[in-house]
Amino acid sequence: MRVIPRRTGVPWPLNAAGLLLVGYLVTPFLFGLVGLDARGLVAALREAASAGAIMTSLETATLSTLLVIVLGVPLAYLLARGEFVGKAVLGALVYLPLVIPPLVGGVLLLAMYGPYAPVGRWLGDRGIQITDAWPGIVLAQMFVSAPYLVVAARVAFESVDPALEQVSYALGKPPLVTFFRVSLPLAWPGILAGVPLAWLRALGEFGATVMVAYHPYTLPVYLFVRFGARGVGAALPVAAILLAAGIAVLAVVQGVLRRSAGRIVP
Amino acid sequence: MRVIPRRTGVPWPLNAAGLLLVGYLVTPFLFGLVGLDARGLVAALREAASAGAIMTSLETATLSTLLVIVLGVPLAYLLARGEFVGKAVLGALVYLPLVIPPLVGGVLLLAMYGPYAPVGRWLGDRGIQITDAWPGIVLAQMFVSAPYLVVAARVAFESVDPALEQVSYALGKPPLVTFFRVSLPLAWPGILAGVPLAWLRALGEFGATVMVAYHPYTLPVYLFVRFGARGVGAALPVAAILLAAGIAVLAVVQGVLRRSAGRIVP
Amino acid sequence: MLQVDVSRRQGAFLLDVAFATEHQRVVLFGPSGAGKSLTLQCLAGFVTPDRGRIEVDETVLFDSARRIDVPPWRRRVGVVLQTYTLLPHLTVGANVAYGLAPVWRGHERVRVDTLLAAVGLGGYADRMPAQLSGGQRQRVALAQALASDPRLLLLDEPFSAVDAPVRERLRRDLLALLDAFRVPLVFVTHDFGEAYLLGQTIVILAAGRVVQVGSPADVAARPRTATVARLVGATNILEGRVSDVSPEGMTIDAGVIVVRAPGSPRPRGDLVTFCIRPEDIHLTAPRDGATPATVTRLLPRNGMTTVLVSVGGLSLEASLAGAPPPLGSRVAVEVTEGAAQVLEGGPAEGLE
Amino acid sequence: MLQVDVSRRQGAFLLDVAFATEHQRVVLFGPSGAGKSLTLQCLAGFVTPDRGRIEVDETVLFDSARRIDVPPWRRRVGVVLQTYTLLPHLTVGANVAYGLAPVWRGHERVRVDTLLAAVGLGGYADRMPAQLSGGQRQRVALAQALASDPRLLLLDEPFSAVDAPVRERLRRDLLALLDAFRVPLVFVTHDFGEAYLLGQTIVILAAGRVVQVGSPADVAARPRTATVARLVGATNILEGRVSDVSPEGMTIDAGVIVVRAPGSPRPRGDLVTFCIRPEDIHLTAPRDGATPATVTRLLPRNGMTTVLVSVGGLSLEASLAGAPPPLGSRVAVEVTEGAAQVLEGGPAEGLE
Repeated sequence: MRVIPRRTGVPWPLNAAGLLLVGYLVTPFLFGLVGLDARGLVAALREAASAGAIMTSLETATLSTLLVIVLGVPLAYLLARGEFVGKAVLGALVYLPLVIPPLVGGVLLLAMYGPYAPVGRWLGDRGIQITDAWPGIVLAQMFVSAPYLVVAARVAFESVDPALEQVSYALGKPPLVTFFRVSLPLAWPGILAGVPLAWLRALGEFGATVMVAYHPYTLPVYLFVRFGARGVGAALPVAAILLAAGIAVLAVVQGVLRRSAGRIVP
Repeated sequence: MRVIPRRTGVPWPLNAAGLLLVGYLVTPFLFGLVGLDARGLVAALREAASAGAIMTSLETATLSTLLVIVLGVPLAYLLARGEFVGKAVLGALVYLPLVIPPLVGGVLLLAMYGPYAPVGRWLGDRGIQITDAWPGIVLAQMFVSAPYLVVAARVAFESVDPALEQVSYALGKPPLVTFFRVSLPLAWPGILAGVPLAWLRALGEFGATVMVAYHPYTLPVYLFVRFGARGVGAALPVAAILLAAGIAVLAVVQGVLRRSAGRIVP
Repeated sequence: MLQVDVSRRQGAFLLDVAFATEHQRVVLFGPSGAGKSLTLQCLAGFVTPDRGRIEVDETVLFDSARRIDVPPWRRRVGVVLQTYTLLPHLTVGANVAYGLAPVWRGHERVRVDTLLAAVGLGGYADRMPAQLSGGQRQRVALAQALASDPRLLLLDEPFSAVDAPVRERLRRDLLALLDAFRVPLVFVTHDFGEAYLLGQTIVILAAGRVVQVGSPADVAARPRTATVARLVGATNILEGRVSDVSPEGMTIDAGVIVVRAPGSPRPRGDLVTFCIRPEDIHLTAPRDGATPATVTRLLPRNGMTTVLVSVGGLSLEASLAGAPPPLGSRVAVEVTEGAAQVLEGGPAEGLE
Repeated sequence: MLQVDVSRRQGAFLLDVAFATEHQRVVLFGPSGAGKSLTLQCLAGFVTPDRGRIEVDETVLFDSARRIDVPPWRRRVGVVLQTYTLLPHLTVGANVAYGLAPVWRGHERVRVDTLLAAVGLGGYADRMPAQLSGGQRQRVALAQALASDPRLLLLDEPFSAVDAPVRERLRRDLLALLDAFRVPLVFVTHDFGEAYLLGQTIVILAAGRVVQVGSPADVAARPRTATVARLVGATNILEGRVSDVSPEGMTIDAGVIVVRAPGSPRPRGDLVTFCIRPEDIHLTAPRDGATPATVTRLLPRNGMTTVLVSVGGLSLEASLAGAPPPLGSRVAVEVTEGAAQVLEGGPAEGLE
């Protein structure tokens, strides 16, 4: 990494402080890599419990992401283009799940959907179990991951030049047609960049899930259980799966962002 | 909330889908509010363990935020203005802690700083305890909160017109002077908006902390312990504290952003 | 036929614009911040006026009294803006086809080709907008706007991001296009040369209001206020007292210089503001009886020279076609008979 | 004295610019994308050329061969850009004081007041930049640039975001300021009127290269290529064959029209491209022996009319001061003796 100091105008004391922080953030990954042994990883993945947790996590994270896309993209468009009283409040409400710890989210979901809570009891009377079942996992995952998709999609819609939508109106296309033929296609790359982030957040969700649905194990809960029972060494292989998913998503997102940037810049 | 459909160009099917998601995200808060009773809240706060957890959380979150500012602002400037080989990789590395579940972060920190891990043992031999002590809490909090500050500060620096820095150079001010007299003052409102977010993330940190430092209790760990021992009712008051902190920070950040936007737009 | 009467408060800015014209080509002209674009947005329906009425050829598009507000997608107006607004994810051909009026169903391909040929881009249907130059993009945008068979074409500084030689050609081609498609035009510009060339009626806006309406030649020769005088290039703006009034006009004494102005007489002794175009100030060899002046600065232009002269304490600007007198030389100033134009308001109006 | 020779590859764009001049006011002129701003950035040191040499008054600022690259903060150049670049968190006075050269230590207040007075903003020291109009901001930016006692002033389209009447005044005040502070200027513009007014030397750039260097009058009268001819307003660009060569010049036969061009003779029978300014095309009553033409379009300007005529299949552009002939009428075309200017390259060069 060759830092060219003068042209960049970044003086060396700032470089030094910045690289110190990067070092702090990156070294744990190196130590984790060193601590991992390949045979242990394969053996851990072969266990039935691991395979079950992987499947549960993949299924629920994908389902909750799909639900979040279907509802979150329209919400993002409303926040990007709507003009109405209380828009700032609505925008802030969407951020709420981002600013509370997932544990608190779990408590709130339990206060609503728990077996002794109003909605949970009503649904339970009708044979629908939320807690300790996959609906609870999906609800918890949607709660924490929806803001990621909405924020990404809102930024994507806001970066579409409103003049393009106006010209489309002038050409006789009403709002719904304009949305599907102009706004959505142009915002799509940015929305796509938000999808893996929301999926990843759902996949890694622990604090709310551990409260709402301890069972069936998702990967993070399973990781916690293994760590509690068998220590760091046993937790590392499961951590490696989640880490690999994270790195893959990061690579995809950066790639998508770069490609879409290339498409927008003429 | 009066939605003016035509002028906004947001057709009603989109509005309906969006408001459905907002409803899902907001109703748990209402049920949590209903479930909370005032006397229980006061009683819970009076307990010595609660007061201890609150103090531990405030102290460690503030310390880790200060460390993150001192190191993160220079890193953000480097990412915003630096031109060097590997800049994209460096930028992605900073995002890494964001894309892995905090639990995985905890495992990685233990693999490095744990009592039987290389760095942890070396430090332990010299009498410095990391795990189950406040250094471990601060390390875990910095690991998860640093990216928030760095991303906010990077955006803030990137939104400073580079021409202003160039004109400052032309007026005979070298990079370090230009940084402190032009770049930093102009980016400051945006950095300030990132500070409470990083602090809040540190305050709410659970997944990594519960692994690295179960003791002394921080608020989220204490919340988890209370929930495990005494159920949702006992967890709600502690959740209310964290929720209040979240809402306060959200209000502050939205206010800062609006004020700074007002300052930047002439 | 275009009738506009709209007002709208936008933050601290108040738009209150009314005009009517029978002409086919209307230019909204004025400095930036005058409200030209906002007026155009009201016409297109992108912005709803607080109050007012908009009528195009017997069709009411907006009438606050009768609660009529035709939405933009039913107004049948073609819009071309300064920023390039082609849909970046569609080819040139698909962009033009996107706006095609329903009557062309089944003949899309032919119509698109006709329109692209009309704007001089016959073989470009398969290109992407990003592959075109700025001028070419605006040509496609014109074809796209015409595709919807608009009752009115609204152009907001469409050529100002384009280089000068290309811009000149685009303006001429626009005139030909309007003749061919017989569509009325409302054109926004801050460039008086462009307004003069394209407008049959020029509506001059300043600070949200109409300050003058007239033909290009009329507003150039008879600006009503100092603001307009500066905008149309009548840059000598002076004050003087009416010293004589006759049926043909009046004589104004500006101290160092005495001029004659036609029309709208003011009473003798009145302090008036007036303007003189630089072309109407002539510099001759100094002689008795003529107003003496000193050449203070020569500002060359392509084929012309603007000469600044000092007359007493006053600075005047003359525009000369031939060789200018040398810097610092003494000259005599003469003003074309009747070239002074009396203005409403004071001389400082519109100065920043 | 300014010597520039820089080249730099920037993505697909190649800049390769070299010129030298003894003049105090140099204008870099050309269409957008020509490399004007990039050249200026090289002069300021914001961009490092791949190769080359920059020398100002005996001081070498950059020399790739000798590995000299003075950093921007030691070049002592004043920079004013098109975008408003005053520091928004400082008052006007603090903005000017920010750039003050060390020699003024202890006299900051006096010097700032002097500089603000020089740009006509005496009492504005305590305002914030956001409270100023665009023109006022650029005046303060000029005062700020002058505060550092620069050895060279680099201005990149500083007035193009400002309204026309204000822009005209800013240009004139800039000339006075340069006289008062005796500082050399490099000015970037895409407006030939501005280049003509401000430049002693005009360096014309196109596609990253210098296509012509000369005085304003020289480049206007003798463009070297079709690109330059279009930029300087010599809009009639034709092709013809050399039919006769004599010591005074040559005769060119363009089919429907025969013209005479001075200088640089080409052999008889050569196909050449040449240009004629619209002012050099005269329209008279049709008569025997003169070239007959038809008036196809009248383009009015303020005080002038551009008349397009068709001669055979050819379209010519004439600029007339008086009343133009009616549309569709038959006229005769005459060209001022020796007004044709032979160009290098073909007639389509520089067309998009």
